[in-house]
Amino acid sequence: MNLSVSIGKLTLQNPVMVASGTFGYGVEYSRLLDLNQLGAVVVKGIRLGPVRGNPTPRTAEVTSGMLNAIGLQGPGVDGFVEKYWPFLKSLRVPSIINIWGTTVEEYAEVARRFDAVGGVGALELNVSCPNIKEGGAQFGTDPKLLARVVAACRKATTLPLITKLSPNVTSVVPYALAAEAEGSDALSITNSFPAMAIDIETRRPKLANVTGGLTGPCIKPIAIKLVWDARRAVKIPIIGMGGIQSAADAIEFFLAGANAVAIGTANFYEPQTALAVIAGIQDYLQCHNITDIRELTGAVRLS
Amino acid sequence: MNLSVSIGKLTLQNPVMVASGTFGYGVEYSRLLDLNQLGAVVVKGIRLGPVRGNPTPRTAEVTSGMLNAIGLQGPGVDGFVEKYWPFLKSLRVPSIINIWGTTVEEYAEVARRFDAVGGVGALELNVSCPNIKEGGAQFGTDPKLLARVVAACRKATTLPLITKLSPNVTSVVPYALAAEAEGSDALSITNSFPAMAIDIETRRPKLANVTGGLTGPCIKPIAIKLVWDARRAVKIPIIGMGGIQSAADAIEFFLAGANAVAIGTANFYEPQTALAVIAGIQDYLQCHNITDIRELTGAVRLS
Amino acid sequence: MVEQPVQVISNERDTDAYFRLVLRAPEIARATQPGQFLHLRIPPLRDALLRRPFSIFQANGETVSILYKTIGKGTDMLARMGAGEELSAIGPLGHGFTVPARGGETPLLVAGGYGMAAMYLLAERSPQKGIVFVGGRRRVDILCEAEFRKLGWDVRVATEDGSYGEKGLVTQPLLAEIQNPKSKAESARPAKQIQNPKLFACGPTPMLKAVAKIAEEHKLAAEISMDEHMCCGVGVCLTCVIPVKTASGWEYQRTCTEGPVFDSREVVWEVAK
Amino acid sequence: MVEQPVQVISNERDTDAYFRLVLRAPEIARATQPGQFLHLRIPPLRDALLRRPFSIFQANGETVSILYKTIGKGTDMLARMGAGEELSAIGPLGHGFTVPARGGETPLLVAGGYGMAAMYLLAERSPQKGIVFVGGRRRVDILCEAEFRKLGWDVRVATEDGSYGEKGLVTQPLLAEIQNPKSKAESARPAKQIQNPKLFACGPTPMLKAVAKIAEEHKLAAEISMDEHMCCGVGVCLTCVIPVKTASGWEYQRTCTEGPVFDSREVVWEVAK
Ligand SMILES: Cc1cc2nc3c(=O)[nH]c(=O)nc-3n(C[C@H](O)[C@H](O)[C@H](O)COP(=O)(O)OP(=O)(O)OC[C@H]3O[C@@H](n4cnc5c(N)ncnc54)[C@H](O)[C@@H]3O)c2cc1C
Ligand SMILES: Cc1cc2nc3c(=O)[nH]c(=O)nc-3n(C[C@H](O)[C@H](O)[C@H](O)COP(=O)(O)OP(=O)(O)OC[C@H]3O[C@@H](n4cnc5c(N)ncnc54)[C@H](O)[C@@H]3O)c2cc1C
Ligand SMILES: Cc1cc2nc3c(=O)[nH]c(=O)nc-3n(C[C@H](O)[C@H](O)[C@H](O)COP(=O)(O)O)c2cc1C
Ligand SMILES: Cc1cc2nc3c(=O)[nH]c(=O)nc-3n(C[C@H](O)[C@H](O)[C@H](O)COP(=O)(O)O)c2cc1C
Ligand code: FES
Ligand code: FES
Repeated sequence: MNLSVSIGKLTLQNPVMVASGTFGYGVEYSRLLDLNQLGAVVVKGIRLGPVRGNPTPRTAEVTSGMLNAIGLQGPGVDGFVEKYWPFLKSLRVPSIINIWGTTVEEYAEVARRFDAVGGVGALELNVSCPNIKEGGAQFGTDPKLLARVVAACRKATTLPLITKLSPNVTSVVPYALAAEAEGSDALSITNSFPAMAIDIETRRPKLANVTGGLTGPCIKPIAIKLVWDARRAVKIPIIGMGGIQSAADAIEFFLAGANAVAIGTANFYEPQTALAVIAGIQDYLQCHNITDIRELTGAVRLS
Repeated sequence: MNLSVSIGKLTLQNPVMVASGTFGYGVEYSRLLDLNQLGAVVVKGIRLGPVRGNPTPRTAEVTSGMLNAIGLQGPGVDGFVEKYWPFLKSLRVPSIINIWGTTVEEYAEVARRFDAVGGVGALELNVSCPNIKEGGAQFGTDPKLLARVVAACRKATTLPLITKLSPNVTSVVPYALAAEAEGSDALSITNSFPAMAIDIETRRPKLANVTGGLTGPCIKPIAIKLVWDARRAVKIPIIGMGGIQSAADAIEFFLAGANAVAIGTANFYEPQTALAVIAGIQDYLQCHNITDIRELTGAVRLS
Repeated sequence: MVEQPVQVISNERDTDAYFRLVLRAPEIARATQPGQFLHLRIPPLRDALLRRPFSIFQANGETVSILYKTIGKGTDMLARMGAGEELSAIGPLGHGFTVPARGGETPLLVAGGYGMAAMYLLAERSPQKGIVFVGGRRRVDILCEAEFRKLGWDVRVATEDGSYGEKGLVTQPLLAEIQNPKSKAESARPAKQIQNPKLFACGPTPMLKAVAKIAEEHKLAAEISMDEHMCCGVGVCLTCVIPVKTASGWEYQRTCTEGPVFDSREVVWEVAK
Repeated sequence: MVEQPVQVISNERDTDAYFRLVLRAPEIARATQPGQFLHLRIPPLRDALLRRPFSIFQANGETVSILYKTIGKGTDMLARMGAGEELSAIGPLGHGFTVPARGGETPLLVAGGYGMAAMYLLAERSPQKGIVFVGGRRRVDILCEAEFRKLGWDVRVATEDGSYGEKGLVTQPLLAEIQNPKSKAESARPAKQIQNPKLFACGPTPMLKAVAKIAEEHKLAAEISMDEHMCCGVGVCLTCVIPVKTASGWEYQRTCTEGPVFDSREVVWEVAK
């Protein structure tokens, strides 16, 4: 049974990753599960310098999901390389670095810096974080700006590039096409949805940042549709995510058109989810006499 | 305690309606609850002629919500007036007619016809149904087209006009502004979200229409954000909806900026929801010493 | 039709994956007609919001019962509920079977799997006794045979794997009976001579389609209960529609209100799934 | 730190809205240090996905227990769970209290409401006995006083409504004791002479802030356990941060990993909520 999939020149032993921002820098979960069984570890978003992040409360529970407005707290490139890279480098599975900036130049510069680090599996361009004032989502909701970010990063690195698209658009297709045209090796679909919750007793927003990003099982049907839309538009691999908590959820993403998947919010409540999803995918393939996971991609039946 | 609110020249005894497409033509639920206690009844979308609708399956259950692709099955203006209007006219609470068309002219014509019917409470322009090929959402995802539809209907009728916005846009603000500028008396926010689900055993989409609209508690945080965004842009009343199943949910919409609310999907699983929400709002106002529901609109605390 | 909280009186396994749930629901019990259904909300599901429809199997005084098969999260959760727990029920819903009149047509009931549940009240309330043809995949899919016999009905069983009764589809013994009354009677006592038969069917759509075809070919009336996916159960959402003939062609009609029981000749089978 | 299914051994009401839940969790029990916490998944919540953090109240052999207050959907659901039911637990988590050394500082424990839960193991394992100052709104908010007395600790109670112990905030008797040892001892037996006191506190943030201020003014060390909203509980999501001093200013640090126990002097109270 073949479970391995490729993202540009990067080959993954299996198609199940953990999503940026939901798995820290890997080390935190290493006592609860064997990271070397994952397809890849995607780390929390990093920009050039350190970022303090938003005031608290930063997350809130909502029906079948959660809101977050962390504000991309992080150590910056140097801090990351110093504190977290030695551990990540020691893993047998690739690490994918989620990067962002407030200007096209900053994105390119971060990409360049990680190109030089050596051993990085791929870069994931976060052009879709709804929780920061500058940068993030603004690049993900204007196809021209998106094209410029991808083009600049493409020039700055030979690492595989993954563009993480925003769900907050009328159609994901122009964005998927722009990323593909500018040399992105793959797409990640999707990031969190702009959303809000209010405590009716205090009358305050449940997040200090007022609004935040919605993730978890509640968004899965929207994410599946986005993957399905993008799949018919582009040829490059798609990493599907949004509410996956079981192998069945992951398989739904494959059928819609994903080549790989990432587990996000579910890590918080069931840290073993990614491993359970890998095992469950194997069972499903076996039960259905499928020898290669790649046969599932886009295999939804329409007639 | 004042619960009454106004939508243009229409006054509602209380701010709790039932959403279009989730309450049929009123008569169906009349054996289960006293419709005269509602703020208003909003009927299923109607175009000029009869509409057969989509093949089945038309709905599917998803986590904390559902998908639908009914395809606006309906009797057309004449069929509606003949079969359902006598009952609706006999109610003491206003009926709001949800209308649509495949051209600007058809929207205007339907509006004109209902102007002539006599006794209609208001018209709600559905420019946001994701489940039909022509018409519906295309008018709701292009601010210029939206402006034309609203302007044409404004000319065609003196009835209060409510524009029901699509959630499937990067920012709801230009749409809210366009509707207000062209004379819409109020906004309904929000309709269902384009989404999809696949049965992993049959590999078929769970809806015959492949994609459909996501509704129910799962979308509430996105809907709250849309209301909050629109509230800061326009002065006209907003009817908030999306996943309301309790008075607490409704109050969250008021705090975010709604002047009234509508119960949708919850009718299907708890037909008494609207009445429970009205009672719960009264309790809340009493507990918090608020004498007028209008004080709640937009009263989220930000400092 | 009412919506009300109802208490579980008992909930017991019948065979294999089938359970019988008895609920205290006096108002619903009183109003129930054969072929009508209940729409149940199963509160512990929480993130699965919608109600589930079930034929009313029996209705006696204060109670109604359903006979259900566990096939997914709702029915699995239902099977875990115990006496005293509460559900919310809407019912009785839908347009049921026409109860045969004394001395009129002889009812031939055809049921597949849990389709038997929709048939019991019809058999119980029909002054005219007849034959029940019951089919299923395996022996465990043949439900409440004894109860129908107790009502004095002739029961003919077919299983696809031949583990019980005749091997094959339930429509085989039905067809045999229609073509040649008595010929395949598996029961020991002689079958009544079938006078002017009328078919009543409930089961999976392919079975209903086959019954409709037999009815058409033999110019018999057939009332069939359609098992369509439902959402509201009361006619407002337009989920549960099937194509029904009209003067000018066909239109979608609601299984939950115009049905679930339709005259088989009204259904446009080429369009129906 | 492990993640594992844990069985409910007992779950009983303590006072009013407070319950004690005993779980079978040998590995967690063995590893627990005072001030650490459990992160519990409550499966029947279903549409409320996230785990809930609770201080480990007691840890004995095979079992750990928590002392919790029902304040919302998770704790309400927890209160309905019975012996034999399963939860999923991650623990022990976080950086706990420094257990006082024999002959060293005298521990003064300050707890508000369920803050008492975080204190028991500290008192139990501290070779040096001291005083527990416990506060709450009403008498029912004063928890496990007897258990602390049984450990040989002096317990001083304050309630805001004066229904039990001293009327007022818990920091009043604390302050009085620090300023003038013995003066306000409500207990009959004479209070020990306080040598070189060190504060340990757990409770609502305003209380911790007041304790930190007292510590600062009296140049005492204070370890405080912060009650921050949490999500992952293991350091990956960055939900639970508080502002902590650094060489060049301050940064957000994680309550679930760098805390929940911090040195009160490290916290930037002007920024903390
Ligand atoms: C009028 C009517 C009467 C019914 N009477 C009975 C009865 O007496 N006894 C009984 O056991 N069942 C009856 N059913 C079917 C019953 O409603 C479903 O089995 C139930 O809703 C399944 O719920 P679930 O949550 O367990 O399944 P889900 O988890 O919702 O679904 C599990 C799987 O079953 C499929 N499924 C769901 N509903 C149906 C359906 N109606 N038909 C076929 N496949 C379905 C789903 O697509 C999915 O693949 C009746 C249905 C109708 C419309
Ligand atoms: C390290 C740590 C240790 C804890 N130890 C204990 C303990 O020993 N005993 C105990 O009873 N509780 C303890 N708590 C608090 C406990 O985690 C919350 O009470 C619980 O998560 C509430 O869950 P719920 O689903 O009942 O409330 P929800 O329904 O989620 O929320 C109900 C209301 O309570 C508020 N709320 C939720 N969590 C908190 C919180 N942590 N602090 C203040 N308000 C909150 C919400 O904003 C909301 O208004 C601890 C918290 C932390 C961070
Ligand atoms: C707390 C939190 C932090 C996140 N941080 C990032 C981030 O730094 N960069 C990024 O691209 N996505 C980030 N995401 C988005 C996730 O990677 C993922 O796209 C999203 O959560 C959808 O998947 P899920 O529903 O499985 O969680 C974050 C999500 C959460 C919940
Ligand atoms: C089955 C179904 C049919 C609907 N039909 C219509 C319609 O005809 N016209 C319309 O404007 N909205 C329609 N809607 C959208 C609802 O009116 C409402 O905007 C949406 O369901 C969000 O609210 P909810 O989450 O409370 O259901 C429909 C929704 C559902 C679930
Ligand atoms: S199930 Fe809603 S109309 Fe029949
Ligand atoms: S709760 Fe996630 S980092 Fe602390």
